[in-house]
Amino acid sequence: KTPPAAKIENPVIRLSTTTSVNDSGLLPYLQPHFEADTGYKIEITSAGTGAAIEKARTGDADCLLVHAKSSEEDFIGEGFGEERLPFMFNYFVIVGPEADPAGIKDATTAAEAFAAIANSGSKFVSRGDESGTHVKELKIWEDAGIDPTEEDWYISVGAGMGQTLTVADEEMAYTLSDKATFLAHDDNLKLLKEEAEDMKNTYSLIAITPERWEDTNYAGALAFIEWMTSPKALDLIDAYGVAEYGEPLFFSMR
Amino acid sequence: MDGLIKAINLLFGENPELRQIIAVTLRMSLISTGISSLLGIPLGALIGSREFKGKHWVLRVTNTLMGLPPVVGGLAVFLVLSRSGPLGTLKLLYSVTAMVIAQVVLITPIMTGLTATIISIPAPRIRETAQGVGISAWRQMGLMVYECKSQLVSTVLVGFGRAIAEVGAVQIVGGNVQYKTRVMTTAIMMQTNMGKFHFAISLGVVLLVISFGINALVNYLESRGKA
Amino acid sequence: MDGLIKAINLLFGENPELRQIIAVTLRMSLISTGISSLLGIPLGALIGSREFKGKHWVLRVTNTLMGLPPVVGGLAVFLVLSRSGPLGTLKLLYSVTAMVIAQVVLITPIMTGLTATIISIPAPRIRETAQGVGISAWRQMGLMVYECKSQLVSTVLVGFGRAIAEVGAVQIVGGNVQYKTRVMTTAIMMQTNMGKFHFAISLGVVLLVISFGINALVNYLESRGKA
Amino acid sequence: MIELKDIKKIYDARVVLDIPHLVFDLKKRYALIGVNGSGKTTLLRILAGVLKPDSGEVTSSTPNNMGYMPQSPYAFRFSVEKNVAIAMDKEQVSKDQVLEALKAVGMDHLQHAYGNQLSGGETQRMALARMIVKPCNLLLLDEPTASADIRGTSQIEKALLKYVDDNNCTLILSTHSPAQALRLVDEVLFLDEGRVIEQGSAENVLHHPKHPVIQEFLDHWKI
Amino acid sequence: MIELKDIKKIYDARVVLDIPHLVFDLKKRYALIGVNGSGKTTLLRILAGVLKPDSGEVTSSTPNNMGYMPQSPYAFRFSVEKNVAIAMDKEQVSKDQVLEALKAVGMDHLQHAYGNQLSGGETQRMALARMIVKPCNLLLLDEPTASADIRGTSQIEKALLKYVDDNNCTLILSTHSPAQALRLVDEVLFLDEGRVIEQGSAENVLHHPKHPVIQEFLDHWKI
Ligand SMILES: Nc1ncnc2c1ncn2[C@@H]1O[C@H](COP(=O)(O)OP(=O)(O)OP(=O)(O)O)[C@@H](O)[C@H]1O
Ligand SMILES: Nc1ncnc2c1ncn2[C@@H]1O[C@H](COP(=O)(O)OP(=O)(O)OP(=O)(O)O)[C@@H](O)[C@H]1O
Ligand SMILES: [Mg+2]
Ligand SMILES: [Mg+2]
Repeated sequence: KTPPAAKIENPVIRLSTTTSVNDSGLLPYLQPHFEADTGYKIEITSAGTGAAIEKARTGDADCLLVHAKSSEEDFIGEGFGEERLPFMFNYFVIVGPEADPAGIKDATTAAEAFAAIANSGSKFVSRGDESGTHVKELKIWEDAGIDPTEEDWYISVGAGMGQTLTVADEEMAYTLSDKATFLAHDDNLKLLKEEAEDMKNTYSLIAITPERWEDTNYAGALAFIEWMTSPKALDLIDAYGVAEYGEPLFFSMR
Repeated sequence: MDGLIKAINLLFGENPELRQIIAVTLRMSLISTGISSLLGIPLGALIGSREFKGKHWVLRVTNTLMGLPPVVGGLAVFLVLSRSGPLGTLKLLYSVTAMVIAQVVLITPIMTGLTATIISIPAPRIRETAQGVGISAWRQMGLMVYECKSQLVSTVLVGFGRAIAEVGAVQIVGGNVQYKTRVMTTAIMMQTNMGKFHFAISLGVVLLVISFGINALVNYLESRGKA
Repeated sequence: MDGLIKAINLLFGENPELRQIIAVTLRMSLISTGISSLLGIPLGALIGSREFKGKHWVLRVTNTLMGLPPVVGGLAVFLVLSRSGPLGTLKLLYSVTAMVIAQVVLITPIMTGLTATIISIPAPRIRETAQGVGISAWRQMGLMVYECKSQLVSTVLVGFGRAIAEVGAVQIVGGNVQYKTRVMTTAIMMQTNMGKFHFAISLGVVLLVISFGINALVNYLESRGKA
Repeated sequence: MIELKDIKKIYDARVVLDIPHLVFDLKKRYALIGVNGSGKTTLLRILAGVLKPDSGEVTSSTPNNMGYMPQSPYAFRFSVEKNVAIAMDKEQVSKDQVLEALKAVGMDHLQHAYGNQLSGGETQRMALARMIVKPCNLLLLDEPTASADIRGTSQIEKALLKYVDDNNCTLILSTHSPAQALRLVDEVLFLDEGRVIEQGSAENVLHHPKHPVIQEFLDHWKI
Repeated sequence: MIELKDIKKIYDARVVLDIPHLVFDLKKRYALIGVNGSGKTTLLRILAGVLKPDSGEVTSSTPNNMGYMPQSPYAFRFSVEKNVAIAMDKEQVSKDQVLEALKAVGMDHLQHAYGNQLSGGETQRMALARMIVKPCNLLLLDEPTASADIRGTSQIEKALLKYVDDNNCTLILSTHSPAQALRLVDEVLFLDEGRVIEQGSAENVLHHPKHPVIQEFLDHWKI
């Protein structure tokens, strides 16, 4: 089934992605399958969502895998990418200390949970880095009709998800996280609120347009996207994490 | 360019946050450089000024600790200060104090090693003369430090450079908490992660300018001190 | 403890990845230390060995650059090597070469500054004697470097320590690509981000052991060289 | 009495000092004479305890309050006054004493100069002032007037004799001037290749040496 | 002819050298004499070009191939041989020449020793070998025999005279020994507080000085 490597002009695909997909182990798990199936080699660099997209802007990526809809649309609007292809999702979750001092377990929506946190004056750690997660968090505060930014229980850390979870753990505070990073992260925090539709976190693939940098590996990017959206890859995604966490970390979109 | 103008606007404009960040940065760097110097210079002078068995090994360990990865040093301090750590009850994590502690852990070996290296150059001659008039080993050490004053000032500036430029440890134990423990480097890191590369570089330039100012000031004070 | 056992298992067990990471780490640190030494020591000797107008300012700038935040240096190298940068066509980003370039940018000022500081101690006496027999300024510089050999070896070890311990710049320009540019510090950072602190620390201990080994080796070679 | 037994110092397989047995009596004055490299400095350094012999030991019948001036004394980057005062304990320092010591070696006019900016002879004189500013009972001086001018040498010799008398002090110095040895000391030890080849009164060793090596050496003694 | 005009050197408002006019004739031998701190080293350093005067200038009628030995010459951490050879250009270095120079100052037995481990006198001799290993037409020596023993002094003086003769070289040295000046040089310059207070034949200045300061100074000239 392996296509002859000779047919591939440029076998190296540079994938720029966010820490959540990489640190959760999903990509390292998929990588060997992809490489074996297609004969391509994939070089994964992960960074904050902003940096991951920026690296695609500077021409240092062939393909993008991120989860920040509006930034992605801007990116494509500016003519850097071809098309945004949502292919998997998971959920944001609200995590916090086991004791749950704000009692958010009883809340029915995320906004309600946030309001409970604000009312109880419990600490809340915000990523504060304009990432997809941060944008989502701000949206929930807005829905709850609360502006927490000046409150002293509101800790804005300007950091990645992993570090934010660490701070929340230490401060016995609440935070909003994507589920994959939370499950992969070692800490004492408890998953307290898991919502359905309004806490959905969608990941998309974008092939970088070859128009700007002639050596952009467009064919490779398309091959990667094609493979990632193939039934085989989607099955692999749905299976990932079940063995370790008892549930999948990501859900494929078919 | 654009980023630099933005940074300068931040610095001198309405937004007081950059000024606040610079204040925390300076507080942290100056205090940790001070403490590291107070620990590292005497320790380095002790090692550099004397001949003793196992000196080679002490120097090797010091040299190795000079290459302690900031992240590892930061993590170690984190684990000590964390809620479940031995000093967890002090609740120092995510404070400027915690950052100072981490910096002291990282910089002290540097001050120690460089001081030992420098002091070892004039040490034999000073020792012979000083011992000849019955000066105690402790006072000898003091004299050696005095004689290497201007070189040790450079060493202190090296320490300060490390303190102000370090990000790994400071991020872990300080947490980059807005209005509290956010310093120049963690702010730069944040901008970088947000993909605002040029703005990050501009903040870096601001940091270098501050660094240069401190250097020039210290050099000026030192040259005045020479009379 | 658990983490350490895990790290040792990784190191000596079936999994060859840690060994591969260590190989990349050593390659990167040794090459960049070598290049920085070749640039920084002569430059520092040049500055330290002579008296010239504006020397003070040169020293201040060098001192300031010693405190260049790695993230900033890394970003600058990133922007130069990136596809949209002036050297984009070389396609060096996310390679060991790129990491070496970033390290050289960061370490060379350190080597330069420390060398200048050290050389300045014996310089006046050597200069007077050497000038008296008509030795050119260039050969004088060489003689000064020779005389400070063992101190400069320490300086090189300081540079190596920085190279092997640095993470910010290396992460940005190397990208922490598995099997390619992942080094000890970026691996440690990754573990830290996942909250696997003890494993991260254990990797740090492994790194320190390597660092110590290199130190001991260099010291051994140097003491043998003295005869 | 200071006694040396089986003292040996070896550098790279070369024996530079080899003293099976040697005794210095208390309150006597000794000069070490010998060609360059004969071991004078090495012997003084071992007596001063700043150098460890490879074998043998130095014993002393009484506790020594020792002063030792190396061949190239170190001058600190502070005032001449302070350079002299470092020899004294902090509490003892008396400006008058320091000035007196400086006067004795003809350096009082430079009391405020920086130690590290002195001329060669000035440095040596300052170092001598450092030695005589406080009492001691064993004074070891390595070529104390090698860089001094002839007037300075007279002055220093006078000061030294006075100091040794005042303090009832044992003096051991090295010198390249037989004339100086005759002026200053009771006994001369002639060193050759690390060995004391003759010891006796200054008069005997320098005017009537038994050893042909010394005879040949003294042939070079000109005005 | 080497001519000094209006040379002044001032440290912290203290004039340590003040020479309105001074001429050294070519191929003549000069000694600088004076008490410690009178400015001998300062004058030599200015002549050697290693120190800039605060005013005035030194001019030379012919291009100088100059050699200057400081009062405390530096000894490098490599062999005595190599220490001497550094004076020569890489291509010129000849083992025989080096060994000859070392022999001339009585240091050939230490050719393989480390320069930085020598005794005081040995260091000075090595430095002298470094000066005479290659030709020059202006030789400036700062107290070249201050640390040498009396036999070594004879040997060095002989070697120096031979070298100066062989090379037709102008010699300017400083010394604390009037006797040495009489043995080595044609003219003596007596320095006092930075001024040349008398200049003339060695015989005249040292045996029949006009200046009372010199008279008083020479009173201390003993054997
Ligand atoms: N860098 C300096 N700063 C201040 N004073 C200095 C400096 N160098 C020399 N001096 C002073 O200048 C004077 C002349 O010094 P110089 O070395 O020329 O004396 P000299 O005649 O060679 O003495 P000596 O016989 O002791 O070698 C001395 O009093 C000395 O203290
Ligand atoms: N650290 C050392 N390593 C090797 N050789 C040494 C060392 N120190 C001294 N020597 C040698 O030991 C011998 C005796 O040295 P010492 O300094 O005692 O001589 P000295 O009699 O004081 O000579 P001088 O009259 O020149 O001062 C010399 O030949 C010297 O080269
Ligand atoms: Mg000696
Ligand atoms: Mg002099």
